[in-house]
Amino acid sequence: MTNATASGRERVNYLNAGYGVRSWLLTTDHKRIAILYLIGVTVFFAIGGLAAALIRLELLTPAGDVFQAETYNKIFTTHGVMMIFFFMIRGIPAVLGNFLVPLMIGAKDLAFPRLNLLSWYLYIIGGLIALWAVVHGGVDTGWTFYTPYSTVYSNGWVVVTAVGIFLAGFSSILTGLNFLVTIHTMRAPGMTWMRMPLFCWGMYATAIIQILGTPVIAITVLLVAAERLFHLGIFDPAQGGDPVLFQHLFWFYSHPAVYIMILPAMAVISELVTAFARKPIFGYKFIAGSSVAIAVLSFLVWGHHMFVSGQSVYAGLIFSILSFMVAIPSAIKVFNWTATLYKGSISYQTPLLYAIGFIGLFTFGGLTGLMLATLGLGIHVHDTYFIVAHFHYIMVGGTIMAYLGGLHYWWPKISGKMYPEYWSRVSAWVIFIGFNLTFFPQFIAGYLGMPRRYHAYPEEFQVLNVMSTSGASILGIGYLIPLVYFFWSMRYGKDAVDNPWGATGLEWQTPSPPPTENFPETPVVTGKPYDYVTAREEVAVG
Amino acid sequence: MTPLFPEQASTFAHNVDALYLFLIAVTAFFSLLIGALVVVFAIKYRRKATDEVALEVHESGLLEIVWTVIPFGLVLVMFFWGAKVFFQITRPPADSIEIYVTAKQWMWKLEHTDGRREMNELHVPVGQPVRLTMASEDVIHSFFVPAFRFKRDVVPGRFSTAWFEATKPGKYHLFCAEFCGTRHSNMIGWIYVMTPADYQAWLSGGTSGETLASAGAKRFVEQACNTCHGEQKGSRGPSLSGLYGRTVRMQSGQTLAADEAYIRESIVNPQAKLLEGYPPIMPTYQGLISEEGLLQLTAYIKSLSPAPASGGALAAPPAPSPERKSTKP
Amino acid sequence: MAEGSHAAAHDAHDAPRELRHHFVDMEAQQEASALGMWIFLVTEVLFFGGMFTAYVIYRASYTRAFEGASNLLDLKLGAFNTAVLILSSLTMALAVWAGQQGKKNLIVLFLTATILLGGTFLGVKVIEYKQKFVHHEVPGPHFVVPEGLPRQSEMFFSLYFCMTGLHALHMVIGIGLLLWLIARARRGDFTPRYNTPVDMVGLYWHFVDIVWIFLFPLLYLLGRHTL
Amino acid sequence: MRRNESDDTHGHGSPGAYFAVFTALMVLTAVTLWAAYQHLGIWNTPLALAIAAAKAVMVALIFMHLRSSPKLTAIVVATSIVFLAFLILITLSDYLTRPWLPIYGR
Repeated sequence: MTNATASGRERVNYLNAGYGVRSWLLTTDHKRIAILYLIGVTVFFAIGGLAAALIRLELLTPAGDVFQAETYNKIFTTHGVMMIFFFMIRGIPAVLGNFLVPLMIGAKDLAFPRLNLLSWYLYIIGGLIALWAVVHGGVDTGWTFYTPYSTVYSNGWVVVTAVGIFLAGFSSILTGLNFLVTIHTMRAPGMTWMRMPLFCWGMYATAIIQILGTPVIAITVLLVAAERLFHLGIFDPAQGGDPVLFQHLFWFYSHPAVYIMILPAMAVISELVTAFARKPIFGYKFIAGSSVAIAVLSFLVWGHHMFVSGQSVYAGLIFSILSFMVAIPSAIKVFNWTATLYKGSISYQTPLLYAIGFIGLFTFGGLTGLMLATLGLGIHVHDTYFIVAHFHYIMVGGTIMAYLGGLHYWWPKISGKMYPEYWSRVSAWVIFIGFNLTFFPQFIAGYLGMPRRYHAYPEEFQVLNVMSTSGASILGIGYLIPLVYFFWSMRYGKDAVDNPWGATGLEWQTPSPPPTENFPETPVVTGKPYDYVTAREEVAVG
Repeated sequence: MTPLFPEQASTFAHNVDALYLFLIAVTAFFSLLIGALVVVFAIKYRRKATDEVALEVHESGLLEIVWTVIPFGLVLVMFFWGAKVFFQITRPPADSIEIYVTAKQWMWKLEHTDGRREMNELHVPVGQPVRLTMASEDVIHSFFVPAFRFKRDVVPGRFSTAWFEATKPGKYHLFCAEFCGTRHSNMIGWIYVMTPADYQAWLSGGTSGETLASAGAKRFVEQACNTCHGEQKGSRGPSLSGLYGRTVRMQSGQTLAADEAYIRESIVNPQAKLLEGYPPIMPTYQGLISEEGLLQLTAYIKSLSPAPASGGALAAPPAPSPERKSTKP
Repeated sequence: MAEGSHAAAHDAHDAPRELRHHFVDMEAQQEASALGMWIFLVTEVLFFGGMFTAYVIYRASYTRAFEGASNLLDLKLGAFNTAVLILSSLTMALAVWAGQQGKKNLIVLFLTATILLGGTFLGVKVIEYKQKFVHHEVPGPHFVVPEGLPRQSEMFFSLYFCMTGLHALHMVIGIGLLLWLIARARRGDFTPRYNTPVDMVGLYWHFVDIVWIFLFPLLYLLGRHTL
Repeated sequence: MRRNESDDTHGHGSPGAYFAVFTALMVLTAVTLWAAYQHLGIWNTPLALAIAAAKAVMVALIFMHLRSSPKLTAIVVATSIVFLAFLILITLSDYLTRPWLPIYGR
């Protein structure tokens, strides 16, 4: 075993263990794969973000005067496909999860390191194929691929996109499988289930959804592709197929997929709140249990996407009540985070700003979700900008805030450098303000009746759209700032100490950045997590 | 400044808006509560010394129960209230004006029973329920009138039904809400809600063509439906007069309400639900009759049933052990 | 489940060469592999599950079309294939057993038998598919609605081809894995101590068998008694 | 939860058991073929599925060694079945309840 305790900068860590391209592209180190994912995820986010900018540009004026209608449709499809399948679903699990799960449970790596690398390649290849399809060929179906438009009427490269999504789905399955097996079999001595950090619980719950849901979208997109290629009729009403069946199969995955996006975010927030309040998390068991409850319940609510689709009204009733039920574990989490802050020792560093932003935006976004689950109201706001606003509050206000918060929090561990505190606070505020200015007006536009996926819209919605577009410009700048200073800090940032926040957790007990083997010696866990009182002496040293 | 609500122009609008306001109140209350607590805690308990550690606050099972039960109670209220409004929107009254809608990329065709056709425009009287029977010729569309607070997907391969009762004369947007292809955002139109007097004037102006039912009757003969579904005894198929609105009994022992969905299914997939006492000999007409033709045939078959008394007998769903009506002619 | 892993690090003495660095011992590694494989099979269940759902829905709507179309499948070939696949599961189980004994020649023998049986299955499948092509029973532009059947019989054949096609694809992948195993077995990789790959491929092969066990009655045996 | 190491059969099945299962599977295949030609009313398909399920259980328990696997494996298998049931049954519930609310009008 390498001697990783040699002091100073010359210490061998996972970053300087090898420099060649091969040492990165053929690595099986979960930390390096996390970096590979970070690069991939950032690129796809940038592409999706560019598409978002073009959408907002077009919607600045009511007339569809910037792009052709068809081009606009291709742009919003690009935005959806890139953001959902290649950024949101992968973002936190693939980057932070990959980096942290073994560290947090005291393992040397994930259970299947080569599979982990394979899943990155599948992700990148799938992403490039999908990118090629949406940019070169153009796909105009929206990310939802509703039949029979996608199977019979669209002229876009649906089949190629389907292949890309299938590969990304396979990659997502392999990541989830790896996490499940790792968490089950590779915990360090003494790391019992109830001593596991909440981040790992969140990843565990996420992995369950990835395993159980993703195969269904995989077969669904395959059927869509087969239908286009061979003129099968499984979803084609002309041959007796039912388009609503496609929606069932699609949402059986795609609703839980929303939780693939938000559960990891909640997992990050649980870590941030307790670290910056220096206080054990309030209601550990309830937060952990609610993650698993959400994972299971999320599979029972998909039909709330279909209230106006012509599904049976009784099915609508069942899906509505179950959708409300899934709100409860989410509420439990929010209350517990808030209670954790009570009598804490709260430090306003950037990660906490993001966490607080998350709690606020997620609470608001989640509550607006109740409006969508409410049958009588959901009918009116379905497929309007109200929906768009709601899920952006959850996805952007929730997941991206948490992702950035987590990235700031663990950046010292990942890179061994500190990010600039001043600029990071500025960016947190810019993002928060820009975000609200972008998406809050969309709630109003939606209730007023502006349908989504409109290339041109009636003039009465213009004021709200101008607000939204101006907010989006601010938001865009907000996202560029961290991109710049993270790069900057890799070269010029201050060296990070092992535990810059005085946080508990095994990942902070190993050097920053960690050695390839993660821990000089296999750690032994003796107590419950987030035990700041016991850890006080170490904090004083740190 | 833009308004915050669309106009309230249907009988649903007040109910939906009241529900919305209740949910806004809940949303605002909890958002502000959480927001205020977070801010207050963040200020009050800010870290004073770098090595400071919080004193442990013990977990409280009682608190966990409280904040599980309160949201649970609240969502139950939302559910039942929402379901009530939902049923108002999904169950049309029996005595409505009938409008037949055909959606196609990228236009709405709206037909009145007297054969009057409109394109992307619909004239209806105020204060009278209007029922839409909708079919799509290609992809999924969605009939959405914000001022009326309802929408309904128009799914190809079946009839979709919706209804509304306008309460205020005026001109309101009709949108397609489900993405339907390149010119999705051009698939918009207007609903003209008119006073009864204006509506009568509009009705009397212009010529109305052939009524839907008589167009359907022609198709009935064209497709030779009448050779089997005749009135005379010993026809190979059941007589269709008085079928619509009746509860019919299937070979499987099931009973069904003969509504538009049933009539349509019996044309395109006749083997799916076989009427008791008739062999499965009818061929499928799937792909052989256009959507418009199906609407006309349905209108014709409906016209063979006596008009119900308003709010009448038709609204009752099939009871578990229904009154046996003979399904034979 | 195991309470974490045992504390003892494996760096001490004779770490087996098959042991990957991040596992404590061979057992932990074997356990992780088995769990991983089972979880993978879960995803396979739901993968096929999407098509089973479509099957259930359409069969309920188009019962007569499905029964009529099912009777156009060649029951003899289907039953023969079922027997072949069950037999291949037996040889696969025996291969796994031989692997546990570390009996190199037996492993190769049983794996070869499994491949031959799998190949037989696929060969018969090709014959069946070819018949469908000849009779214009392949859904798509060249489909001709079989005489006396409702038009929706095309839906049955759509599902038939999707389901059996994906099943056959799994068989092809399985045969590829078996060839890889044979190469490794001949190299003498498998010992009583390390035979995880044989075990894992065995699980996969049996799973594919189980899928067919359900496909057979659902596709071939509908409404046979009504003839 | 680990298997006992020095078990004679490594905690797995033995060829004898495999042959027994194989025989049972072939017999059940014959039974299901026979049953398909009987007039059982609505019970033809349920019976065929029950036989298939029995065969699948045997393959899983003996060929796939589920019987001697850790309890976690059984939980994993059960989870897949439960969620498959969610997918099929909830979707089916939509289709089965669609005719419940007749939509009339005039």
